Amino acid sequence: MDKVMFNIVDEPIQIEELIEKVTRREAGAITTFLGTVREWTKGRRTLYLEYQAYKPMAVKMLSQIGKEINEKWENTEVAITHRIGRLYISEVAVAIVVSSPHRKAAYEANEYAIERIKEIVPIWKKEHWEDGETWIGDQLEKVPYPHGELSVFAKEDLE
Amino acid sequence: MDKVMFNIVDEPIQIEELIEKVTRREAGAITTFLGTVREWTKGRRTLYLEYQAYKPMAVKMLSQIGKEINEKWENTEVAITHRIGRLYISEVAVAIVVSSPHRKAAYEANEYAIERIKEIVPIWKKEHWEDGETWIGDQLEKVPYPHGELSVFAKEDLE
Amino acid sequence: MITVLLFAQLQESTGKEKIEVEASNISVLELKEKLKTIYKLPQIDHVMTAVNEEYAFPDDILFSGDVVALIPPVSGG
Amino acid sequence: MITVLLFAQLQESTGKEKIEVEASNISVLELKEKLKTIYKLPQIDHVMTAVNEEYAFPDDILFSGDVVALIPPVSGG
Repeated sequence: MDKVMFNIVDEPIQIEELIEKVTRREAGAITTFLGTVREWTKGRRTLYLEYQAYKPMAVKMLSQIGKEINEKWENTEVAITHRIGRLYISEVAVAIVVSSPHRKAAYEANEYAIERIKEIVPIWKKEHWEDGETWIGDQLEKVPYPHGELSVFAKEDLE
Repeated sequence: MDKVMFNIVDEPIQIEELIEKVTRREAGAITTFLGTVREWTKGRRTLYLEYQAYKPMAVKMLSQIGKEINEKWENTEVAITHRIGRLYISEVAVAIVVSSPHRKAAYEANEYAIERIKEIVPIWKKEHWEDGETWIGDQLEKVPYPHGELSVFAKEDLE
Repeated sequence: MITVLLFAQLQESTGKEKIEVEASNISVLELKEKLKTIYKLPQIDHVMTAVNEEYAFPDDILFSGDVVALIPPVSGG
Repeated sequence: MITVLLFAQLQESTGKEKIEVEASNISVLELKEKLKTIYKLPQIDHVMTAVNEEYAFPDDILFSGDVVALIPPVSGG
């Protein structure tokens, strides 16, 4: 396959193009997840976000997630694009598409992908609030590595 | 709202347009489900499908599903388009999009929508196989109304 | 007069999209029995009914002017 | 020489994207202790490490030429 299935970009994500990548004759279901920039979080207003990535490793980790999914759910195809740079309200930060012969796997695998992205992909987001800025993950309310430091290695039984 | 959120069409479904309809500043997650025409089912080859709808009632039932979702999952927005007529392999028959502040609800509500479509929306599909044709639902392997005849009235506790 | 709409396999087996029935004040079940005999539709027992675009119970009463749709097991999606 | 890459809050608090460290044959943990003292980075204890783009254990041994990335808690998605 010479399509780029896992990608970090600094321009708006083209959804239809991404869906195209996983469309195939065996598929009966394609799920898409878009993570968008939300204006309000716990009463605090976001103006924009700034995403930074350790790009080569992020692409590697996205493709590892794809492999994990292929192992867990038979005959799935996955494509993930994460955008970095400055993103304003309602813009798409991440898009995950999964195709599968049957819908159950397409939903489950898609949700698995976003959970794993939040665990192992070296991408960071800085919230620019109306009244300040914070690197997320740096905040007290977020426990670093909720599954323990080793969860980044575990490729199985993580749900 | 004067956008058409629930629709039956006889032309290809425009995914980006549908996503546009549920995009809003409060949303942090948008899930999309596409039901596509699969070539092989249990070793039998499909050439194309023909979908028929009782159109006004189908639109009504889609919008009822939307209401059920709004009641079950707080602050969700739903849009559904079902295509009818002749559809070839890999074409999109149905597209469901759900936006929500948080991702869990967006996944759950989306899956709920496709389950309910298969229960209550008056749309029928005829499989044109390589070696014959069948109206689906007419087949012995499918029990009519798996949840009992009354499930079409039940708006709650169906999962 | 009650209008009956037919879809999918029922439309094919009767060759009709629509049937007009001279009746009023009969139940959904009675209407179905009538159609079953006239049009030889044994499968009608497995078919749901909608009256004026809402799903109906077998005991619901139909009046002249009602639009009844016979809804075989649906298979959208 | 080991190359250390910094991201997010670590990049901001040090003002550097990259640090070259004259060392070889030391563990990941030893490298982190070194950086913690020199660059005043108490938060480094909560930071994961990748070596040549793969997550590494504290006891893994680093050699000259390795590229080490300090990975504070990630927040993509």
